[in-house]
Amino acid sequence: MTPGIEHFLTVGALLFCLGLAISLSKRNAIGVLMGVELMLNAVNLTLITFSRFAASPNPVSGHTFVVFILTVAAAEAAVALALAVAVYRNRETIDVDRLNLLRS
Amino acid sequence: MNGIDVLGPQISVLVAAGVVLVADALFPGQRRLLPFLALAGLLTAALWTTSWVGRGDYQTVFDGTIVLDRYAVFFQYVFAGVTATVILASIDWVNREGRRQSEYYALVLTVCAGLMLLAGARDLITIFIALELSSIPQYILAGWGKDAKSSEAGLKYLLLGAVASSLLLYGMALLYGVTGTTILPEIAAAIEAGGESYRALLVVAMTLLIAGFGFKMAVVPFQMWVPDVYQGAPTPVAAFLSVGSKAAAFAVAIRVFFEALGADFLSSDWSMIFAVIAAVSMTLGNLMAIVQSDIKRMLGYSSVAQAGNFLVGLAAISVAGEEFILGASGILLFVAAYAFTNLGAFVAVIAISQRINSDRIADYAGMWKTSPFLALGLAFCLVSLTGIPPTVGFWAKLYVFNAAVRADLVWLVVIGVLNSVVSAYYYLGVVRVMFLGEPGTEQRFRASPSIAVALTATAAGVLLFGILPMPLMSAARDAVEVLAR
Amino acid sequence: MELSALIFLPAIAAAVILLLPQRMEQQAKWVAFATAVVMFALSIGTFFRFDPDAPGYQFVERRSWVDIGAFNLQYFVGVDGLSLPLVVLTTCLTLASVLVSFSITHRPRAYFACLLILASSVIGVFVSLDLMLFFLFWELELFPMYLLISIWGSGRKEYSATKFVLYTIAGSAFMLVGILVLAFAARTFDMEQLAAAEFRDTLLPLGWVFFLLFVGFAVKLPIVPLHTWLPDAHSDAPTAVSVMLAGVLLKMGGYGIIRLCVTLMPEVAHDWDAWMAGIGAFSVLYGGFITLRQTDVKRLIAYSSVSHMGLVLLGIGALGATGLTGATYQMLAHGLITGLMFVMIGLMYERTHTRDIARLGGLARQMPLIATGMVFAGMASLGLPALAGFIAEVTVFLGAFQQFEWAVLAAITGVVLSAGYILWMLQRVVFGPVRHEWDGLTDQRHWWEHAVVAGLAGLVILLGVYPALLMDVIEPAMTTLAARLQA
Amino acid sequence: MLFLAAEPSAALTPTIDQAVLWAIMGCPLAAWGLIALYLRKLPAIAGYAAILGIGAAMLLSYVTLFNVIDASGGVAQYTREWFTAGDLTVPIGVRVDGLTAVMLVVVTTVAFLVQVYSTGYMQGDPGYGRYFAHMCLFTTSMLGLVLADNLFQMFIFWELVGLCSYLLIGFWFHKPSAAAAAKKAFIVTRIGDLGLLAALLLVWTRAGTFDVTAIQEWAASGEAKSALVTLFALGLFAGAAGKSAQFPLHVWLPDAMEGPTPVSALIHAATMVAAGVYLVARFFPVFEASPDAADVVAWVGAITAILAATMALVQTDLKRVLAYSTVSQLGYMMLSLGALGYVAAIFHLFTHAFFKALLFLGSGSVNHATNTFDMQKMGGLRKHMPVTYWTFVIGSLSLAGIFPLAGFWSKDEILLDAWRHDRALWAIGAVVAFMTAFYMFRAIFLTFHGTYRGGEPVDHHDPDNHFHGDPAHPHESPWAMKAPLLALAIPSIAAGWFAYDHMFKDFIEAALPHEGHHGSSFEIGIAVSSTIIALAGIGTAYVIYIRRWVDSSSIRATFAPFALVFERKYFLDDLYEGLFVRNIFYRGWCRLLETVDRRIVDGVVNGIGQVGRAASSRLRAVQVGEVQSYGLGVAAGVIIIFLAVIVANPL
Amino acid sequence: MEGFGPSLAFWVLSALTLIAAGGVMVSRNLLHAVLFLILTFVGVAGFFVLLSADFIAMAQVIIYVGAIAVLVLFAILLTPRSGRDNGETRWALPGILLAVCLAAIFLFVVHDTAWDTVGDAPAGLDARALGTALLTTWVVPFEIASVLLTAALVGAIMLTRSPEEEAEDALV
Repeated sequence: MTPGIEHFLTVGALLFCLGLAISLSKRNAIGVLMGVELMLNAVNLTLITFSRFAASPNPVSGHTFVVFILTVAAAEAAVALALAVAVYRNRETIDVDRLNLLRS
Repeated sequence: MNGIDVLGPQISVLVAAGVVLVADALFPGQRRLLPFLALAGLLTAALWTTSWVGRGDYQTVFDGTIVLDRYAVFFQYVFAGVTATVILASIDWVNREGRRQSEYYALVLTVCAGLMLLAGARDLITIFIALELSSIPQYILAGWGKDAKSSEAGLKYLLLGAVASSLLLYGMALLYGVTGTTILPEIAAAIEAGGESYRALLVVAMTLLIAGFGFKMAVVPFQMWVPDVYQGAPTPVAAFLSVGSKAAAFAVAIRVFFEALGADFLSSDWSMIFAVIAAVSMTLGNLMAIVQSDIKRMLGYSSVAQAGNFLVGLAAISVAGEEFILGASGILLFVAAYAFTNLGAFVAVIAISQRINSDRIADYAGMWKTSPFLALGLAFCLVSLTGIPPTVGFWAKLYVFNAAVRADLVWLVVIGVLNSVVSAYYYLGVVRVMFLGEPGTEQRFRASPSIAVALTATAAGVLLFGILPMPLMSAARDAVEVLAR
Repeated sequence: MELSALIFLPAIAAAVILLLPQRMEQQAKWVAFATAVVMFALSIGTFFRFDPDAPGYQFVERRSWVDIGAFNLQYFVGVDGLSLPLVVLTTCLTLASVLVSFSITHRPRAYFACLLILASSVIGVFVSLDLMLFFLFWELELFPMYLLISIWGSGRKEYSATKFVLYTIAGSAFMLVGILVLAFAARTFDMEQLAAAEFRDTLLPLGWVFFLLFVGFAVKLPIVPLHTWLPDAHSDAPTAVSVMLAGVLLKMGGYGIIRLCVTLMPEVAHDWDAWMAGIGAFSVLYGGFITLRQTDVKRLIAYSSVSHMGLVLLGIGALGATGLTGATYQMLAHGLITGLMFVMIGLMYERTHTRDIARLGGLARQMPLIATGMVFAGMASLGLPALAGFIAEVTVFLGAFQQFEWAVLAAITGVVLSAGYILWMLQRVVFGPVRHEWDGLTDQRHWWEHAVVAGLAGLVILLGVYPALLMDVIEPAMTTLAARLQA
Repeated sequence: MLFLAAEPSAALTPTIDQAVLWAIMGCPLAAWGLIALYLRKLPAIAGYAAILGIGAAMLLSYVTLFNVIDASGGVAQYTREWFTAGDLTVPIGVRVDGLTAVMLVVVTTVAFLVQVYSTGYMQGDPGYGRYFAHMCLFTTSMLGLVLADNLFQMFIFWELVGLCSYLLIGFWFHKPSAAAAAKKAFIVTRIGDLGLLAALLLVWTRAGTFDVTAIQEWAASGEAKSALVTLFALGLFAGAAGKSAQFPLHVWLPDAMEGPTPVSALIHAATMVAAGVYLVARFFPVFEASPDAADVVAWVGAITAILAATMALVQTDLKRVLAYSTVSQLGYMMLSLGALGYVAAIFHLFTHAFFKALLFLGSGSVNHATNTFDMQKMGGLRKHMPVTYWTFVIGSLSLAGIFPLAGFWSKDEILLDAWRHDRALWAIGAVVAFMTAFYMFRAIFLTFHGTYRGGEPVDHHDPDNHFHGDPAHPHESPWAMKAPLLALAIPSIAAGWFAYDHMFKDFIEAALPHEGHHGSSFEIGIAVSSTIIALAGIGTAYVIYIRRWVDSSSIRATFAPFALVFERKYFLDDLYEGLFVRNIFYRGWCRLLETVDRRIVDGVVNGIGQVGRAASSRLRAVQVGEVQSYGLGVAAGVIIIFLAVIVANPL
Repeated sequence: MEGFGPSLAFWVLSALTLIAAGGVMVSRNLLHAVLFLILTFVGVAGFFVLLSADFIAMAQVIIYVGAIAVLVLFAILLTPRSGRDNGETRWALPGILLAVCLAAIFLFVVHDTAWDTVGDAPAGLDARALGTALLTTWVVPFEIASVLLTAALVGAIMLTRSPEEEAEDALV
């Protein structure tokens, strides 16, 4: 079977939802972050798929978008890990289900 | 008109951020001047913005990805003002906290630049990057405090924010896939040309966009981070969050939903979604605010409820023409009013909380006796949040409700006004504690000059525009008229 | 200019008072007094320069205020035969309130400032001819009231103040929706244009709009079952605030019903007239019965206000010139009488520090002047002829009897009930064996106390024996309105 | 006015100037103002001011009377507009005719004499100034009531006399019984006033006027439905019954004796209580037009007369005997009006005012000497107080209807009218006449005959007691008190000698719009029989209380159930106050409503607040502080929104 | 995308990527999860190549595998005592259910939509075109991205400074 746009999109969607599932279920903050990275990857895959397949006046914008997402992902990861370290310094854990100082 | 000119305000703010960083390194002894450098950058941005006012009112640059119109101008003023107030309100806190100051101010300015860029962004990529430019420094700022609560707030905010922006991105990707472009008017054109057959996909994309923006707006059900982050983050940062990113989210939402997703078969959907979310946000936000004992949490829930009021306007803009103008200008008016009011409240809270070392509402007892100025300012802002004249909050609510009535959303207005009653209960509860409670200590204290300036400015705005709302209203209306064309 | 002066003078005076230095704190009352005197004089002057027979509004000031496309508000004020007497009532009671507050020493600056802002907003409500301006002043009154009750009150003052505010906001929430729908249908907030407009295709059925507005005003009036804020607010408010509350704030409700509900939506008013009359009569009786059970002097008078305000609604329900005139007159009469009553109770409370009827008794011996005043106020309150209340009551009855015989017959039994509770109260508070507990207390003695009591009592008598003074002003306006209603 | 033009037979119109008529009201009013404002603290002058004011009114009243007599009882009316409200126009004016003139004279004369008396009786009372002020105000109101030319104005003064009655009954307000009696009087009469108010509303709505003449004409013309007229008449009568203490609203009057005795003499014997009779007489054509209403009036009057008389039989308090006697006599007058004996009723009102005032003042004089009204503590006062004794006897004889005293003539006319109208009414009237004679002379014998039983010792610890003198050694009252007694004795004897048929009757009848035979002339059979009945009553009293052929206590024992019923006032007070007002109304109905108000009406509102807080607390549980749960919210939101859109607007 | 080669590549890459992502989900050890994550990144990079986005594939490898994964590793190492446990919270089940629902929705719309596709890779999708786009139309985002990275860097440094360094600051 020749893979078409649906196939790539399906992989993207599944990857996205896997990432979402991971970020919703993992206890460790770094695990959650991994889920987020997977979601961003899925978005990237989707964008590149569209760039490749969709009839578009300006197909390069999908690629551009991906470049920025990559950048932002890096920045986000850096900040996330820095925050994780900061939390760890205070609490000696980065398990998000134990981060519940703030609650009503 | 070249790009540099159009982006002058953002550039000057970013330059100020750089200057602050460098100045700190070069002249470590002159730290007390840093905030004023930052303010100078904001002033430059504001002046630059002003320089456009006389000139044309609609310019697109960079192949249509960025637009300069009065809408952007309006928000740039708002963001400059908000940032300036936050900086003024931060001075004491930053001095006390003892951390490096230049970075703090630089990050605040970066956020401001991101917000300003959002106001003019008209392209999904630019919107995304501007949104992140304002968000990522905010995550850092939320975790800026040295205590565990602040770090926790920062991490929570970041993780949820990342999930939300992933959802937003996926929605944008789908939108791009259907239309083949990222530029808003082109998206609209593509949808007009035959988008109805893609309705399912568009609805999914729209839903994801609502989730992404809804997170920033802090509306139900994307609001749950709000109270935790407000409570944990340093109070000046919470103030910034409550006003800045919320306003920006609405600024961009009006553009995206009206300019890109304005097709009839979509607008009827999203306006109903916004209406329902508005009703739920107001109700839940207010209900949950009632029992809060921490003033920052209370303000957090109240900001959820207020976001519901903004959304009333957003629900009313589905039809082009006068309805759109009323609804959108209502949101803008509300943004400005809310900026004055909520910032004023937060400034007072910053000053009081630092002094009494507590955020508990019960500890605000007798504030009227220990610090009449702060108590009066806070009370006045709370009255404005309730929507009682002569405050700007009254006009904002009135205007938005008026727009909703004209959009045939009477049921939403009924819910909205009834929610005002609930909100009066807890806002006035704070006033009651401050004015009637017996203070723990009889010792009077005064606000620092910077706080005094910030509070006076915001409270004066609340009062002045409460009596003469006309300039603000016409500014808001002028701002949205360009979109309606 | 007169009307603007009446609105803004107290506001400016309030600002001046707030800016007084600490050491001149006790002088605040003099500023307030001077302001109140000037206001009173100004309103009296306006009253006598008013031409009752000229059609339309007089002393009109109209300038654009907010003009944004379809959101078009004006600063539009003016008076007619309905509002002018109420304005005079307000200034008069403001003066009385300032005078009875002369002994306030706790934060006098804030107190008098609040009082003046309250007066300013109430006058604003009465003279506004733009719906939004009306609504603005309506809401504006809340904050000073809240502070006045919650800071200078007694008892469960915070609860009462909050209850007052929440009730009013809830009512005005309904009102706001109604106003917006109406204004949208007519594309204006201008009451003159609204009155001339024909409402077709409103967003809500016009009957619902009427109901929304009515609820807002009924809370203020107050009408059973929306009345329970009143006893609490009254019993815990300081004297002057009780005077203002009973004297003028309740009247905002009646005024609103006439000015908005009835004037703007005559057809709906016709559909609902029997309900209004019925509810009015019911309020009269219900209030009367419950008043009989009260053991707190102020709560007693508060519930009696519920009963008396029912008459206003009964008169309005008749939708005739006589009934409407009677209702207006009843508002004025009740304002003066209940104002006087609260002044007397306040003077008594200031001395005895109790409002519990069981603890009082025989005060006529220790405080003959206060007792006389209370008996006078009580007699006026139970509708004794030759006093203002009687004229009002009878006019209302006469106006409504033609259409709603049974409602009126029910309501007149309220006359007996009012005699019952007033006399019961007088018997236990003023008369009866002397209680030596109160032996050391002084009678009314300060000049301001004398002035307030004599002034209000004089007005009550004046309106009772020379009703034409006000009737001639009210009646042409009401006749015009009634003619519109019949059309 | 309109009517007068259409009736040439009453061509003569009194020429009296309206300023005089207003001045009649104005003089006592001026006295009141003077006393209330300036003379409260100057008792000596206050009394004289009152005497002066009322005296002037009295003189003017006589002037008016003679003027009206000159005009053969024609009607003069001066009306102007008072205020208008829409369709409603309320007039204000004065009207003078025969009825008015007679009433004016009665009121001012009695009032004047009572003021004179009061200067002696009230000597030393701390409320001396207040007393005269109230009295002046009362006189003003009463005169205003009499002079009023329209129902609205009448209603005003009607209520004002009620106020004065209230203030004067409660004059010694420190006595709980006085305060309670005042309240009772006001409320009970107000219940009657409801009827009057309803009648006022009815007549304005249906006839469109308040004017007395116009209403008389309206009722007589037959243009209104008779049921309407009956309703109107009954409304009027309800008001009259309240004021004139007719059954079942009579319960306030005996209690009203808590007031100072001159007050009882003026208000609760001579004037105010007669206002009800005056009102019914004023609107006599209305009752003529409605036989049903007239029958009600007659029978209520009859029942009142006999009930009150039976209660008077067993009283031991001198003043209460007089009070019940007053109720009984008022019933008599109502009986007469109901039997269409218009002139007789007014004539009896006229004579009764004098002798009943005389009797009350006499009882006050006794009290002045003995510090009590309890007849069981008196006796033998004839020797000590001859003037009081003899005037009291004159009054009693007149009341009993002994020829040729005033009461004989008027009572006789009433019995005659009753005889002609309905024999049952006459029979009741006769029984009452017997009882009247009996209880009056029982009172005289107990009070003035036999031996003195010591009076009531003075309680010197009571600061409110101002009794001076020694009850153990009673003495005659001062001249200020004796003179009015003597003065009142004259009309008590002679007031009946006006040539009834030729003068009083025509004069009074001229006040009605239609000439007619309202009342009848003397008839010897009735006169003789009634005299015999009265003498029998006196004789019975003599036999029991002087000769003591029968022991009074054994009579009481024989008729114990009756005596109990009489003494307990037919249990009406217990029924009204104890059962109805206190238990059913106050503790039942009002309490129920109050509970509803507090628990339900207010409770719902507070409940909403509590529900809000409870909901808030529940919702708080959602916010657990764990970031994943927040993320779940976001994801769930996306799904819900999508599904909602799809469901609401299917693809 | 004709031919057997690309089809085979697609299916292999799909299997690799999704299984690797599943591995992130099920790994109990955080370090194993990182390794699976890197594998996923590589798989996605393969997709990019398959979709004629060579430059992006390279960037993906450099940034994700080279930078982000390394960052994650550092973070894990910097938080030694928090354990290497990659377990689930008590919210795992509802989270997974919601993700499944969302996946169902996405798959539904992806397959429901009648895509308007082109057969061959459109022209001008090379690195040059990308560079031109980045420096003309999207030059602002491009510049902003650098600012963003700088800000993130500054922030990250500030947040991770040790208390001793903080104390030094206070002295200056």
